[in-house]
Amino acid sequence: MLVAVVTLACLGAIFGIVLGFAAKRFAVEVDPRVEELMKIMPGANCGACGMPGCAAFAEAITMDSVKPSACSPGGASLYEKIAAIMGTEISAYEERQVAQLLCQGDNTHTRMLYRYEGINDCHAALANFKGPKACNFGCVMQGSCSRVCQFGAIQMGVNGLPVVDYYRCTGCNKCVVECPLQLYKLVGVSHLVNVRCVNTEKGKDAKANCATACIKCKICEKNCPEDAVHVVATGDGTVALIDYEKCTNCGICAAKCPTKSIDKIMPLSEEVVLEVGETPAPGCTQCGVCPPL
Amino acid sequence: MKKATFRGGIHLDGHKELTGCLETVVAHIPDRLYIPLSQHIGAPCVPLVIVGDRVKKGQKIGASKGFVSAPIHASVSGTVVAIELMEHPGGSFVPCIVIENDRKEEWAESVTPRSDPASLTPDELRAIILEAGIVGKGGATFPSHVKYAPVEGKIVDTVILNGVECEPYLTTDHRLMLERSASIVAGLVYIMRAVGCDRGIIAIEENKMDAVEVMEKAAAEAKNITIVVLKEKYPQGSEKQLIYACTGREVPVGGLPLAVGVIVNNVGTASALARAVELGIPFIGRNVTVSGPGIRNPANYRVRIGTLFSELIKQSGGYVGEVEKIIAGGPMMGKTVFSDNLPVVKGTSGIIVFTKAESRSSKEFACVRCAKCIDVCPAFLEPTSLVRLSKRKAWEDAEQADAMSCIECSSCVYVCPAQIPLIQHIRRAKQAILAAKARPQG
Amino acid sequence: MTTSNELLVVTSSPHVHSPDSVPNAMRDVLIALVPALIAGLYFFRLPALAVIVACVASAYAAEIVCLKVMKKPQTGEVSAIITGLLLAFCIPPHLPIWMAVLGSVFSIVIAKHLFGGLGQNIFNPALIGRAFLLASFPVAMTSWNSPLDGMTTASPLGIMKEATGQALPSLVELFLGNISGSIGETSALALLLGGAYLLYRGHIDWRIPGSFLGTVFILMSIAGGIKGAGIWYPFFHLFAGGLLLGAFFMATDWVTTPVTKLGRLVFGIGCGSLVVLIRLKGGYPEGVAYSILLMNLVTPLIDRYTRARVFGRVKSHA
Amino acid sequence: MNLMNEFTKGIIRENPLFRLMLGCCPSLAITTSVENGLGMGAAFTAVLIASNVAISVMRKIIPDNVRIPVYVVIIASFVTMIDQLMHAFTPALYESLGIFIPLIVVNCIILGRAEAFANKNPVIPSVADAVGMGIGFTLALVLVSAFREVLGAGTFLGIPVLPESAPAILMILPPGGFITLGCLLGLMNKLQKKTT
Amino acid sequence: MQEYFIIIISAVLINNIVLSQFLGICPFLGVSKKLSASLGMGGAVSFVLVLAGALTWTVQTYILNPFKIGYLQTIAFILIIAALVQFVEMGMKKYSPPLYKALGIYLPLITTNCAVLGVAIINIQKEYTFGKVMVHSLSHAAGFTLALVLMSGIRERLEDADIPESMQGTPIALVVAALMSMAFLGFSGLI
Repeated sequence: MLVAVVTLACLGAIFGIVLGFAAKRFAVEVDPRVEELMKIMPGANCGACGMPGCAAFAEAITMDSVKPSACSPGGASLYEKIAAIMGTEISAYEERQVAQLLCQGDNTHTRMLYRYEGINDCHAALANFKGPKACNFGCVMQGSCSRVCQFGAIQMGVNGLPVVDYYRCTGCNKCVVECPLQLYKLVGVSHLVNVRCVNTEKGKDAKANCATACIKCKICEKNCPEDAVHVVATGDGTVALIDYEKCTNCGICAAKCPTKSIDKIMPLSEEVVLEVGETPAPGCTQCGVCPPL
Repeated sequence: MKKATFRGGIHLDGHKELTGCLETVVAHIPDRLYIPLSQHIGAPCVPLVIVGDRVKKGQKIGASKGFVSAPIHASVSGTVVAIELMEHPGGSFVPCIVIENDRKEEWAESVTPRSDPASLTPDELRAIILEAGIVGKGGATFPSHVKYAPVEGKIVDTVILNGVECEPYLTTDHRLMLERSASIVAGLVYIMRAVGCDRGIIAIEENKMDAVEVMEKAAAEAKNITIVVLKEKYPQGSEKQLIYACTGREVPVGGLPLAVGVIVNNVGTASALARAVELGIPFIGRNVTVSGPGIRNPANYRVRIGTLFSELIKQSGGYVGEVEKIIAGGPMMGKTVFSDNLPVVKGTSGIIVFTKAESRSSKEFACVRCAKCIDVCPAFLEPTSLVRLSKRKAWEDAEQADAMSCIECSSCVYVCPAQIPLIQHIRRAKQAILAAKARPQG
Repeated sequence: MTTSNELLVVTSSPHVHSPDSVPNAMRDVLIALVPALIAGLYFFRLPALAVIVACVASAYAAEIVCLKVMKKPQTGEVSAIITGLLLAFCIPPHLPIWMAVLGSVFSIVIAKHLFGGLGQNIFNPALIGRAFLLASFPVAMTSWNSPLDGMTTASPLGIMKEATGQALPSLVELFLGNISGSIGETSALALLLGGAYLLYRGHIDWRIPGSFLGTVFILMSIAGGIKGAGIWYPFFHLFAGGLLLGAFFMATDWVTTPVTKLGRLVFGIGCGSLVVLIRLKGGYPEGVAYSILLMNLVTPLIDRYTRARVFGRVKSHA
Repeated sequence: MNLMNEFTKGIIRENPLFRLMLGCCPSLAITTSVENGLGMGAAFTAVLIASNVAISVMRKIIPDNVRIPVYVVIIASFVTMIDQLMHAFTPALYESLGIFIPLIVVNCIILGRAEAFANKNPVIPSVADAVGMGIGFTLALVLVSAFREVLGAGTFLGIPVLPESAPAILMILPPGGFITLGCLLGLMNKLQKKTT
Repeated sequence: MQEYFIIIISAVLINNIVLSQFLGICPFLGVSKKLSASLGMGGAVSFVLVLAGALTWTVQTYILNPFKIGYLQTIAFILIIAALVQFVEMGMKKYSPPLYKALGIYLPLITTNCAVLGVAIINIQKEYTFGKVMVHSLSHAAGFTLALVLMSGIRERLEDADIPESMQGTPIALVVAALMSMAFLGFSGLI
């Protein structure tokens, strides 16, 4: 009995000493806050924050090299937790943003130049005459955005255009980066009225190619009670643009727009019923951001 | 005799009999010509004329901007009626100068024959080549004067004229060698002088033995020029593969032929260059093969730059069958266009029309790892691995796997039994790698 | 503009394609298997026919069901039939039908479709089927009947391994196929014909069968020399025990073998060495199936380390 | 209510084998017969309960930085006891489980529960947790071994259920273990997707 | 000599520690996604395995056996291994952070890696001499690394495969392991 106790005690002591020594020799500094932060990360490793993963994001926060609000999947609740761990007061949380496609020219609206055969990749399709559409500004409809969306928020619709499910969208910015024509814009969820065309050609040319293009008629400009929408110069031409500082979501411009290139989207609650079925979204990481259905 | 060649590559059905034995026809000059401001690799031209200006044949109407660029010239005399955006065989939309032909064929004053072309210095030769807007006629349309410009520390010891024409259907170079052999040899001599080397090679594939004979006769007088007969294999005409076949040298990854002391030019370029040096005529015309199963009477034409495809097709008796594809260039590397309402440019070597019957079935299977793409790749790449990386958007890994070394010869797609458009995936990867490089660091 | 009203097609080059296609290649493999099929049916008659039909039918049915369950489009190619046929070729002609069906389904479901179907499997499905049957039903899988008369007997390699005292068949009998053994592996002549056809059609690379058979021949010559057995010994090993079937039809399977040329040589040499090792030192008399499976296992690594030098990646002059 | 929750979670929702992928080694090695599965499950559950109780009791006095070695020693002690007990009372089972009894020490589940649960909770919930996890693991073992025994040996708990020529011996060989567990896991994934 | 050879062949090929003994499954499944990581893991396990083999044998032979306290085997061995692993972990963290990152949570898991303890116990059970213990441990380590490397090669290829969704990850890895172990059956009877 005694032997057993002594043996084990000796073994324990020897290893204890060796390890204690080794711990000193091999010590590596780790910020304890990183571990704390890691525990509250959504863990989707989606890269929405611009970092290669949640661990990198946590590290970046402690080094102050990234905004804590950059994690869209985490949303406001994560933001508060981060603030608690970091022990700092961080400025008010920004509004949730969703991606919106700035083109409505599906294959019923827009004239086609040719039939494209090849890989489903917007960049590849663009290499031939800027895509199969006669309009050189619009979506090329090969679905690159839908494939980069980790949250299954972008599906290709029946008429060729991708459809954003605003409920699943976390505003992670992936589609914005992916789209070769920069047709995605992150829009605050309170901004319900949007110009969904970026064609800067002259009205006549734009209309010849697409039935739902901005034709620079300025009817929106004339009818806006708040002076919030203007046809402004961008690129080589002009296009209508809304000043969200002034816009009150009245939707008059959308109603008056002859080509319906200004769109008033439905309130989000209705959208859910329409778009989200029973099954969870493909790619759902169950990060808990989605509001309960 | 064992013919020189490269490793990899494929054997293609040439379909050259359609036009190979037909004398080149001078095409009817249309009433309107559309001359794109960008017909070469590099910076587009700035127009020197405005709507309403009268221009003469051979007059410079677009000035080159930047070092890698070449001027453009009016190919007929007439009036500028518009400058408008047009479909371009390169797969984009390019502003074109539209000239209403007055049918007077009045030459510009600058076009004068030179009395003593043999006494020109290399610098003078290069200046003439630049002014004449000479670019590579093989399809890549690289401005020739840039190619000949001396580079510090590099010595050119060989000039290779590319008369391989390995693309199916195309026979313009073949016909040119038969019909204009003297001017090709003269052009080669000027190029050799411009770059200061004394070894010239004219490379011809074994399926054009008549051209070999003619060229041998033409080159008999000239010193240091040899005719090399190469095996019939695609892509024998690709620059790097051609250099390897002729000299046994491998152009290093990411390097130019200059790195191994070689300059490669198309035979057509040499011929155009000779005309420019001797007669002062700039690059305003070229030979074009109009062929393919969708064309009633295939033929080779001598065409003015700016002639619409539709004009040439009309002269060939129009379409037969249900037309599905119009290809500018050869069927292996050429680009499809969406209409025939676009002009012939300096790089247009052929117009090939395919009907529904020739369109390959697009039923794609999963890759079965047959490795045929790897066996035929003349750059010794693994196309199938690159495709996997490209699909996964692993651009950095793709770069590591030498995606940039792909010469886009499309041999891999040709042999792929699963009908995977490998080359498009690889091109996508190359595009993304270049984009990543162009982005500022940090 | 053009004669039809439809829009033109714009695609990426090339615009011509070789007549090669996956279904065509599969069809050629089937054609190449016909001589061995005829030989097998001639020597083993009705039982062989039953096993073959069972394997092929169940493999194809399993394929269709798998595609349906996984909601993938039916490809319409016949790779499953080839798998079924190859499996039938390497099992004894008198195997109970239900075992054959089980092996066949196992091949298709576990070895092929769990991995994503055509082109994505790691192991040769037919060989997995055989290994499964051999490990599961060792008695049934190793009881052989001699051809034509159907008497129970040992396979030529079994006779050699166990030294049962039975007379070894002559080389000529081996070559023509009048021996006991699996359905498809008896006739060396038929297999050589099929292999030659595949080589002629360019569907297989000579490197794998060449290096595989070469390695076995050389090593067995040495082993025979040590035993003092004479020149018939390596030939005996070449013609017996499904080596030719494996070398021409299974080791050359596109999907599960290396894609590089050098890799294929390595693969063949590896297979050959393993066959010799297993036959001379191991527990099984024939060993072809296991050697190929083991090399399938190494294939990703072979591919990785035998990549060709890219054109222009010359040894730097500096 | 809460206690019930701690108890049931280990059986299905957080089943150690199928959901948490812990304890793979024994579940592959000893599942050649249902009897082995049951025996292993019982031994395992016993150790788990004992160690959870011990650790939960001592959780306040164990210094944080050496807690893992301490847990290991505690677990190892209980394993040694079980080992001796089984050697004495169930020699046949002891023989067939062999090396995998001492290897309970390194079963990730036990250490995992100690770390994740017992050192944060009082004794009673810890017991509930241990019993739940133990039953969950035992059920999983029995499920795997039932498949293997029936298909591979044609018996269930030693009673023949299949004709003599039918069983595929492969299933009780090592590959059979991998394949059963792999397919069961796939099946569980599929079921889980359907239910949520 | 012959004996050593048999030990090697048996440990690496026939009774491969992962594929037929089912020891070390967790790291085998967890760290076999990338070739580089699996090499690192193989290296780390080999190192621990061999050292642990030597230490445990020494402790058993010179402490436990003379004092007749063989029943403390499990406790003593696990202590030795735990200390060793911690030591290796700290060393790796210091000198090769990328490797440390890649192996992540699996390093501490070597402690609870049954391969290490299992081999140590087998060493004693078979009553090997010290030389044989070393060869045996080393061969098992080699077998483990071999299985891991083969697996990672395959898994890198499977990354692009169109595997049914519910089979992705561990389930398909287990199926691969099954087929691997089936192929390894070919080695049975080699000695």
